Amino acid sequence: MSYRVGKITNIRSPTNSIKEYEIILEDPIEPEPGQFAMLWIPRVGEIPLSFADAEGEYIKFIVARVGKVTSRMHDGLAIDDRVFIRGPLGRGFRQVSGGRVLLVAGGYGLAPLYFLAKRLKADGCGVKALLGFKSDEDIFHQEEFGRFGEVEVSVEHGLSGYRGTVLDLFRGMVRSGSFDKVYVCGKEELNLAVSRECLRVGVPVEASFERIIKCGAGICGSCSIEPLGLRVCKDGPILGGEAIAPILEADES
Amino acid sequence: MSYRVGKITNIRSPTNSIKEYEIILEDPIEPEPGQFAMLWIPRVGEIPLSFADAEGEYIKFIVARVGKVTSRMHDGLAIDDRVFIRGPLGRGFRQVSGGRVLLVAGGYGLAPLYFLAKRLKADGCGVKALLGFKSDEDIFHQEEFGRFGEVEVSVEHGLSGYRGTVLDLFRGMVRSGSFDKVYVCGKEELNLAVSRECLRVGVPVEASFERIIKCGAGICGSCSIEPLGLRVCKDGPILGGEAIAPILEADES
Amino acid sequence: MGWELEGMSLDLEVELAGLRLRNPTVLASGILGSSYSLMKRVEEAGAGAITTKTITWEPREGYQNPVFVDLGFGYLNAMGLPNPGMAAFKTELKKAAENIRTPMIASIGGGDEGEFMKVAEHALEAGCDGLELNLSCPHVSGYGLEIGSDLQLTCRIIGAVRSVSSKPVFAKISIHQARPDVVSRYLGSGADGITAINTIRAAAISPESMTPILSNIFGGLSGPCIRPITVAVVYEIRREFPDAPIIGMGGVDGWRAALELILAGANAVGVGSAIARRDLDIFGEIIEGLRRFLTGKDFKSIKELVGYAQRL
Amino acid sequence: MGWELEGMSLDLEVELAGLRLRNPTVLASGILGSSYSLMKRVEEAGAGAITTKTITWEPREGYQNPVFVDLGFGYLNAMGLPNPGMAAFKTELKKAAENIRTPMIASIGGGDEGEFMKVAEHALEAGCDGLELNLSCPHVSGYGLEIGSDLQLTCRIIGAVRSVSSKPVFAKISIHQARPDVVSRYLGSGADGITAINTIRAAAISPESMTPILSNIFGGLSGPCIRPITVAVVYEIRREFPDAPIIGMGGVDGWRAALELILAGANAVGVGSAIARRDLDIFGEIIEGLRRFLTGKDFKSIKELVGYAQRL
Ligand SMILES: Cc1cc2nc3c(=O)[nH]c(=O)nc-3n(C[C@H](O)[C@H](O)[C@H](O)COP(=O)(O)OP(=O)(O)OC[C@H]3O[C@@H](n4cnc5c(N)ncnc54)[C@H](O)[C@@H]3O)c2cc1C
Ligand SMILES: Cc1cc2nc3c(=O)[nH]c(=O)nc-3n(C[C@H](O)[C@H](O)[C@H](O)COP(=O)(O)OP(=O)(O)OC[C@H]3O[C@@H](n4cnc5c(N)ncnc54)[C@H](O)[C@@H]3O)c2cc1C
Ligand SMILES: Cc1cc2nc3c(=O)[nH]c(=O)nc-3n(C[C@H](O)[C@H](O)[C@H](O)COP(=O)(O)O)c2cc1C
Ligand SMILES: Cc1cc2nc3c(=O)[nH]c(=O)nc-3n(C[C@H](O)[C@H](O)[C@H](O)COP(=O)(O)O)c2cc1C
Ligand code: FES
Ligand code: FES
Repeated sequence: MSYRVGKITNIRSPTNSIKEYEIILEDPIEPEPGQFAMLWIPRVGEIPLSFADAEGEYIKFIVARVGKVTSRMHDGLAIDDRVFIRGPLGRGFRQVSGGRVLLVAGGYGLAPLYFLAKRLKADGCGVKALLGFKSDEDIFHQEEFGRFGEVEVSVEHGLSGYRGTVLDLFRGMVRSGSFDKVYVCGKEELNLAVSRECLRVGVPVEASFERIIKCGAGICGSCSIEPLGLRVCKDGPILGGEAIAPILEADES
Repeated sequence: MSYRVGKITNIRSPTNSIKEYEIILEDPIEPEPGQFAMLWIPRVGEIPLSFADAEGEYIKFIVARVGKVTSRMHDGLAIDDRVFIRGPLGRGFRQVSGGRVLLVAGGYGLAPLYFLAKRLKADGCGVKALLGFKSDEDIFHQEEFGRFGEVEVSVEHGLSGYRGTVLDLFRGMVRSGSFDKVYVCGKEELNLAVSRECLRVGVPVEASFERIIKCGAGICGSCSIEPLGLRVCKDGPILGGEAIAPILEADES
Repeated sequence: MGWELEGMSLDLEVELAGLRLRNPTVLASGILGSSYSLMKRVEEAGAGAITTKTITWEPREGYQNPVFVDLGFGYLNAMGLPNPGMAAFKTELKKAAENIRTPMIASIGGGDEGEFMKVAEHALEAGCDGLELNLSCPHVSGYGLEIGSDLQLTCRIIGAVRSVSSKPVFAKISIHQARPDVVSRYLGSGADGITAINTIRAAAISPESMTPILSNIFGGLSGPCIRPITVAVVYEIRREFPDAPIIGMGGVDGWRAALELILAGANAVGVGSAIARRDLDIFGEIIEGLRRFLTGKDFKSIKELVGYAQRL
Repeated sequence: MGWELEGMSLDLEVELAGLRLRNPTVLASGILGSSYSLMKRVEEAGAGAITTKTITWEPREGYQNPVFVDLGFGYLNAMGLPNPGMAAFKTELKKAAENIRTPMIASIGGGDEGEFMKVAEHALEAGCDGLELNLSCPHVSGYGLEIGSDLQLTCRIIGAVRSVSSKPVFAKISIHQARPDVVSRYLGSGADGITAINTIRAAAISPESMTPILSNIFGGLSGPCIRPITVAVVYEIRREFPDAPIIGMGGVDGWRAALELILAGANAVGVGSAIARRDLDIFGEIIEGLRRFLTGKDFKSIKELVGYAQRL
């Protein structure tokens, strides 16, 4: 069948605008960090969500309240409710094994990076995560990342951690030259800025991109990123430096 | 795909009206003795044929010249020609292991029994085969059966072997009581007469039936045997004593 | 009838244009419905109703082999409406009417109004419980869809058969007749219910032989691959005609597929070519599956599910 | 044009209503044909021609998700003809016309004759090499098949577009228009060729949610499961119209499927939803497979195979 049925086993609300959903599927799946699923809520809609964790039948999503479907999820979903997913879709992060790795997350962009951190740690990497939030109340998942390595938090308005954007925090850090790879997931500006910096200093980088996902199968063209026509749902959502460079060029021109 | 493609590797003409085709398929199949295939000759037609042998990609058919398709096969097919088959179809013989077994063949009915004899011998049965033919020139496969056990041949008009029908030959033999199972394949009258005898003396029996095969999938109803609506292509072609008894009853009434 | 059929239980029972079915499964026309003995086996397998092979007035040989192709996702067939003709078929119908308690629907074929009428009258005489007019077989010249493509002729035929029939009359349609305006005319002309859909005109060519596979070249596509089409057709007819009795068929290969058609709006579901893979056990599997579903969801009767997917 | 496209070789080259294709593969409308960059990738993957997403005059949002269901044997979609409208699309068309050497066919959508005309004129201005009139999309109200169901209107539209077009005009039909009488009228009205077929109206209901899956309820069925239907349609059009340029599409998922449509009578074959499973590599696979087949069978040109299965 087209959708797998999952049952919600746990819901947490770490902040006002974020909910975490733990789900048990009927069959195990094997997503890679960076891959995503289309989550269908019958009579409501279907949206793309990155796997924030996965192990056998168990999967986790971290969902920010943004608009119609995410609000209905936040307000309406309860434990034992069923959800429908298709996936895993897209190409995940290409993982390094060993070495020092820097993760840069903007807001709910930490979702795929959490899953990635877990895997990287298991593969023997030294993980450092930079989590950027707007303000103190938005901070979440700091301790969870702590299990896999170092964590630093930035807030734009507030008292916790670094005061400023995660981009500023990152800039100070990457020049140290001690990272073998950088992974970033956040707003497009963050992805591009971090990638530009990495390309400049010569550190391999991968970023997770977003576009409107419709078919999720690489055929409708909805999720294309200019100028090369890379499809977020098939060629992405994770793109590496070589694929990002032309986007940066187009961005600058 | 619907058909497997096979290539004819050898053709023999043991008699004027019989040809044997050795065929190599692209992939191995695992028919049981008694099962059949639908053989399609493009632009000519499609007919049911019992597997006369099978081993991996190799299969053999023994084909009597009867009408349109079989004549076109006899006259037109050559080595290296391609044929198309679907199958194995139907239910094969339920094999006994060990014990003494009697095979009764009428004409080309020996095809599935040859394949069966080979298997029975491998399973440690003592095999005796009765092969019935019209006349001396029709005799074939006598030596081949000899490899798997005893063989006796009957001809209605001629000098070789037993003089009479294979049914008469069989009648004399089954009363000896020394067979644990009887398998028969020939014209319907032979099948029924042999089965009737076996049911009377209490020897388990199986017979191979023929009807017009169209779909070969058990849905069109073309191959139904009265009175129970048993489909040759799905419930048969091999039927056992319990299934044959009602046919005998209907036959008598 | 004073007795109960085995397997009759209130939860799965459905009513279909006056026929009472012990469960919503119906043997599709052309599948094993060509003799009393086969129909009896289908009843024993659990079917809620049985449709005969399409019967014509004269005997028909049907086409030469190959007549059937298993495509994996579905089936292609061009049998050519083989049947022994009404005179010979009548014997089978009579035996069936006497010995089979499951409602028996006779499928009527005809090349003109007169043939439809004659065959229908004899089928009724033989004791069938309903009639289905084959207006949709896509690969027999002069029959089926060739009749069904002429709206006026079709409506005349429906009206004429309706006027002589004491039993419900179903119009069996193809994808091409599955339009509200056409269905409305059929119902208006006297059809008591709609059977949807027949196979879809199709063909297969073997790249190896570079020839068509079916001797008739054109056949009808059935099986799982046409189910999404059936679902749309049934959904739309149910939406436009809330009370029309509908036998949905096309692609039912188990209880989930049967349920899909019921949720779309079918009162009963036909089971056809899936028997090639599942054999007669499929009836039991559908019945058990539907019953489990009802129980699990706390529905009292399968009737509550008819068209359920249309609720908003 | 004085240069040769890469991959141009005589064996696979086909001519299609005056267009010269390096091979018979054509990107189907609605698949990745919505921007210059995507079309460029398709050219690089080897396509012999590229059809754009259907373009309407005004921008269209399309339907809400879910819009796509993978059924295993095929796909269901109800995108709702999303496109940025002619004004915005024109920029992409112009870039494509400048930088893409593979023939580009603009798919034209319209709710009336006027819209078809306007969009066609602008597409021609932008430099496309051919036009395809979408007369067959089965799930957008006021467009596609709703226009195509009105034979007179459709013929008027074909005639009008023909009269302003210096480039070949293809009429894209559904299963419902795949009748000799209708096709004959289309060709008579000025269509230079036929694209067959569009998706077939269909729906899917989830037993678990007991709701339709697509937000629009109805969508179009594509993929391998409709191939036998496409084969029959193409075979019949080729038989009736020996010289009509035909782009066959529906269910092409590899070289064998492409060959099946060519043997049935297609001059070129569309590749659509199979890209979901095979991605753009499918073009190379088809091209390689056809070339191997030609060589193995000692044919000189793929043109010899067009309609080959009809020889008796
Ligand atoms: C590959 C991928 C992975 C994602 N992973 C996560 C995740 O793990 N957690 C999370 O909270 N969010 C994730 N998102 C974003 C999430 O899909 C959107 O927030 C969601 O679709 C918004 O739906 P809505 O109905 O609530 O908002 P809407 O009411 O539809 O719109 C609100 C805003 O969101 C934008 N938007 C709408 N649909 C999409 C879409 N399909 N893709 C991108 N942007 C959209 C709109 O342009 C609008 O500005 C991911 C997006 C992508 C493409
Ligand atoms: C399960 C099964 C296994 C068979 N195995 C063999 C075998 O191993 N070797 C062999 O030589 N023959 C076998 N046959 C019989 C063979 O299928 C027929 O001889 C063949 O179909 C005749 O085809 P034709 O076109 O040459 O004859 P036709 O011109 O079609 O007809 C000649 C005669 O054969 C009868 N006949 C036609 N088609 C069939 C059919 N499909 N089934 C039964 N009778 C038919 C006709 O009624 C007619 O009397 C088998 C039949 C069945 C049902
Ligand atoms: C072998 C075969 C024979 C058929 N014969 C008839 C027929 O005689 N009359 C008829 O109305 N439909 C006939 N049909 C169509 C079926 O009744 C049914 O409408 C169609 O197969 C779709 O259902 P399915 O997908 O469950 O098979 C036939 C179908 C098959 C596969
Ligand atoms: C996602 C999707 C979008 C489509 N959009 C269009 C369209 O805009 N215009 C059109 O004429 N056909 C459209 N089609 C139909 C295809 O062009 C093609 O006719 C159909 O999918 C059958 O081919 P296939 O089986 O190779 O996919 C679309 C099909 C799909 C799957
Ligand atoms: S969402 Fe359709 S191509 Fe990516
Ligand atoms: S040949 Fe069709 S049921 Fe046996």
